[in-house]
Amino acid sequence: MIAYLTTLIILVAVSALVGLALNVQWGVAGLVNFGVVGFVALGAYTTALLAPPLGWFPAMITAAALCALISTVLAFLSIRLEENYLAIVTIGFGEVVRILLLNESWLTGGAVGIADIPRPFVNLVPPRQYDLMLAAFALVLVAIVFVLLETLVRSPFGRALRAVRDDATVAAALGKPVLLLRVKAFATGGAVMGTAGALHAFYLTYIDPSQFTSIITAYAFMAVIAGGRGSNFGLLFGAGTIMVLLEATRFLKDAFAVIDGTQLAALRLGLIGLGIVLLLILRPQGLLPEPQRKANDFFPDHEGTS
Amino acid sequence: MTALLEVRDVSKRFGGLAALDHCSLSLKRGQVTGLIGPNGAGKTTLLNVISGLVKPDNGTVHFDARDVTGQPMHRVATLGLVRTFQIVRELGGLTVLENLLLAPFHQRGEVISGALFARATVREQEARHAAKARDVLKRIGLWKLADHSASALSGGQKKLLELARVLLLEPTLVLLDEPAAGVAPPLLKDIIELIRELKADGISFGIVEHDMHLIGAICDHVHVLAEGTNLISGSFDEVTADARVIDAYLGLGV
Amino acid sequence: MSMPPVTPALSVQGLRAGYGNGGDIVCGIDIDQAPETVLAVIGPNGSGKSTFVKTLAGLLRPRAGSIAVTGRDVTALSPARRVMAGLAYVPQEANVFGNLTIRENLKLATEFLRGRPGVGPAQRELVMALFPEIAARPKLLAGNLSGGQRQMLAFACALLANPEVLLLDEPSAGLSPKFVGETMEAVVRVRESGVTVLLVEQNVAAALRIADEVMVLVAGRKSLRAPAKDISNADLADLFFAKAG
Amino acid sequence: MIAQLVLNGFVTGLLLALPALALTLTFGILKFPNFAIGAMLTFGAYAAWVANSLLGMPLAVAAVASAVVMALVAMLCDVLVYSRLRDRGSITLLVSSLGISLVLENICRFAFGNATRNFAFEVARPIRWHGLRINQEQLITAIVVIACVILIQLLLHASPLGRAMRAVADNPALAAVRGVERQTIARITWCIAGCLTALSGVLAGLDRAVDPLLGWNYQIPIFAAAILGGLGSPTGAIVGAIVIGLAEELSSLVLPTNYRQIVSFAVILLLLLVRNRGLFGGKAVRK
Repeated sequence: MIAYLTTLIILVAVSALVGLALNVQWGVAGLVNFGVVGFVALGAYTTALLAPPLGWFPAMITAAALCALISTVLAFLSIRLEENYLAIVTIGFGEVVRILLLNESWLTGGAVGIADIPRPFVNLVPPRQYDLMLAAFALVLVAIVFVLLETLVRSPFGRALRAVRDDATVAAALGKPVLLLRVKAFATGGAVMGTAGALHAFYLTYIDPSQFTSIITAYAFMAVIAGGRGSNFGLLFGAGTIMVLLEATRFLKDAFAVIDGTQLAALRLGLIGLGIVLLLILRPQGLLPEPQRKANDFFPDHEGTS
Repeated sequence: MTALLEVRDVSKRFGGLAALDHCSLSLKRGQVTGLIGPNGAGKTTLLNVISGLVKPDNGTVHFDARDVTGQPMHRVATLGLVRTFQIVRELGGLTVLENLLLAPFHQRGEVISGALFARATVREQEARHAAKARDVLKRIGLWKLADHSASALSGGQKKLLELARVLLLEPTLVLLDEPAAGVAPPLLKDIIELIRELKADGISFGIVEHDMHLIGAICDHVHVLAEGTNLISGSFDEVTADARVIDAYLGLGV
Repeated sequence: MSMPPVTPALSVQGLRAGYGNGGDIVCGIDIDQAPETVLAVIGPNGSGKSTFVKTLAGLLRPRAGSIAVTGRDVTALSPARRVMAGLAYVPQEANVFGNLTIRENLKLATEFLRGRPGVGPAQRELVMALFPEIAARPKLLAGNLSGGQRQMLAFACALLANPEVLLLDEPSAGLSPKFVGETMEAVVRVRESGVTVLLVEQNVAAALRIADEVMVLVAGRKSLRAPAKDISNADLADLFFAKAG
Repeated sequence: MIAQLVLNGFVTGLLLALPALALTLTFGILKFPNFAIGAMLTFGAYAAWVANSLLGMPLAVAAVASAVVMALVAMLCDVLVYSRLRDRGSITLLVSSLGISLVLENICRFAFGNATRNFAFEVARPIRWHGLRINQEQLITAIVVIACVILIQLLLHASPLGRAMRAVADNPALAAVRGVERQTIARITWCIAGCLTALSGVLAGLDRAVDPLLGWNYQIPIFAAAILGGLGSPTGAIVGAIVIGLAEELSSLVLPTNYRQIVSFAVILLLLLVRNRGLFGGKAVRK
């Protein structure tokens, strides 16, 4: 049972990281990234390739940096024109990454992928308890990223992003460098997606293109919508509940012998799609509200009517 | 050259229509200057060109003796030349207080490194800005609604909030685009009062407006625009007595 | 002003209107307009002229009061149903379909307005005679027309529905002086073809030249109504520069 | 050799023209690029496959059946989702279309699994003509698409419905004054888009094979074609599609064939960099 629990923790941790990243990009800054899976895959493969020569930590950092760099380039290219184009460019990016992974076998190992990826602190603990340690590592990683992103969202930087999301012209009239702010937000999200890819690689120790399907993008959007756009706490709840719900469908497979693996995967993704649509219509504001600075943060005696 | 803002020979065409046609005028430091004229005279286009929202086809704009022609709006704003919008645009996702905290320039917390690693400075700056914001909100009677989302305010309150937000930028020159439009008389009195006080504090104003009562009440100097160019300038009384202005207004053409 | 013996083409009683939860912009207006006349509605900006004509056209639901065309109440009708009841409207901007040709704009003017008496080839001939320029080049895209021609096309489209009353919202807006003259002449031709015209106009002089009557709006109220010839520039200037009141 | 590539490219372009046209028509009404276009194509292909292989209908009849089904599905999406989210901004509509694409694609995967399926349709031998090899699918694609394009152009430019659709796309408020209800026109446009996507699903199924990722593989080229055409002009979409088809086919001189999608992506990036508007209008630059 423990093994199953650690797996669940790590899976939730990966999707939480991806969700936190998308929340910065879309929830706070209003930038639609339909190529989430491309950045996660890029993070995973960079880590897998660089971990042997450089060690797991420098590989993870480089993966995050590379994803941030590519996010900057893509964001700068399309945001100059109009938000809708970023969605189209990112969906293209996701697709191109998938094709390169499959066909550039000299680098990525093609369909076979890359195996025995070195794992963090591998000699710290006997192999039997390693998964438990990795689950702890995953939780610590999520905690660190959460604190960093929550600080950013609650800081003047987050406030400026929310202003740009609400009305970019007014933000510019108040002297805010709109394009620079958006590119920074998109790059921050990209870096966190790269880290999520790294964690994914450390957990599975072997990666191949089939692990990076559009379900990762769908999970992220569902988690952000369910959690409440702009709210990192809400996002954690969202990511957690979705993952638990979907893992529950695993037991569904045992209950209904008739459903095979493919159908189960289809059912999950279809339910996620339905969930995205229903949530957008019925509960657009999501679980938790966006964090806002209240008057009594500064003036405890403020008896304003909230 | 005491002129704070110098617009020389600015033209701007949208498709066939010449919104601005070799328009030249200047705004003096410490004065409230009115920009009036019939619909379609190019008033708002001129304001958009000066503030950097729109690039002129030709001509130059100098602010504080610096050439700002064609500079993007966010850079022009940080030089102290700020503007409001004809149709009020409040930032709905932010609270009333946050709308004001957003205003000040070069906040240490608005860059990632500052937000993460200079938390003390950021906290100190936020407290200072919050104190200033509270004073302004109390002055315009919105302090009680500080935690309300800006989208919940009434039309008039949103206009006051936009004015307050601009003041926290500590500007040198404020361009107001029809501040009186859709504002009830009692509120109009508050706006006039506020502008007078700020003028006393040394802030200069440029006001595009149709409400002659407001223009007559607070403008030291008035430029009359017609068909994209500066028809005549002078005090409100001189200008409104001039036959050409009445003709322009009544549409007899320049 | 003796009561017109014949039923008024347009009759407005106690009309009040405004946007969202804001205050009233149109604060109780009453007018009866005799058939086949041009009534110019003028006033300084922010006087509620545009809101008034949008409410008459049905784009804005009135808060109180009633609107009747040749005695028939249209207050609750949608813009399209009002056209069928004989009340046509030409908006200030975006009053033609730029991506359609002149011929297509004209066809679309009445294609979906079944049941309006008098619509048909005869009406088409009449309207085309009024605007020869438009009739000459049916294949031209409306988006490529000059300001003046665009107004002509917009007028023609409204007239094809054989209206009793035509509402015009600042047709001179954005036009160079030459086109303003042409547009006003077109309004005169429209009236001579038997249509009553309510003309909201910023360009007071141009409106006065062709109007039979004038109504001056200030802050949403009727502050003056008189035959056009009795209005002098002097008292108009006072109204405009808010010296009076 | 080049001539053969040009021919193949032209036919692939024609195949892209129908979904690109459907995307442009719905963009005209709701002002957002419908991301479910790929999944709708897949769904159409499966509907035709069911009618053809399971119910034994000849392919032509199955195609018509699929068109009807897809018209209903597209209209249903508008009634249940898009019209409710209409005034919530294009970003919410974008994300909702992502949701719909997941639902449609996975209904097919759930019902028929990942195996590839083929239509019960015996393909005649390719025709030789001046050294060019023209197989029957290409002929069918050319005929069907050209017929559809002519029909659509006639509808748009010579019928009251077409005028009404173009009027609503240009100025919904004025169209309402002319008695054209935006809601009904939107429904009809979605039906037409559904039919076009279903037919392109059948043609794609013939050209390649029917599997849950069929539409997804066309998604990027369809967007490239629509953007190249100016995302708003039907004629532009058709020309854009043919250009993309040719670019993909000719790229096989330089790139391995499974890199075709990268060509479309490169075209999109290049376009966004160089031209801020497509060939035929549809302003893309921020106002």
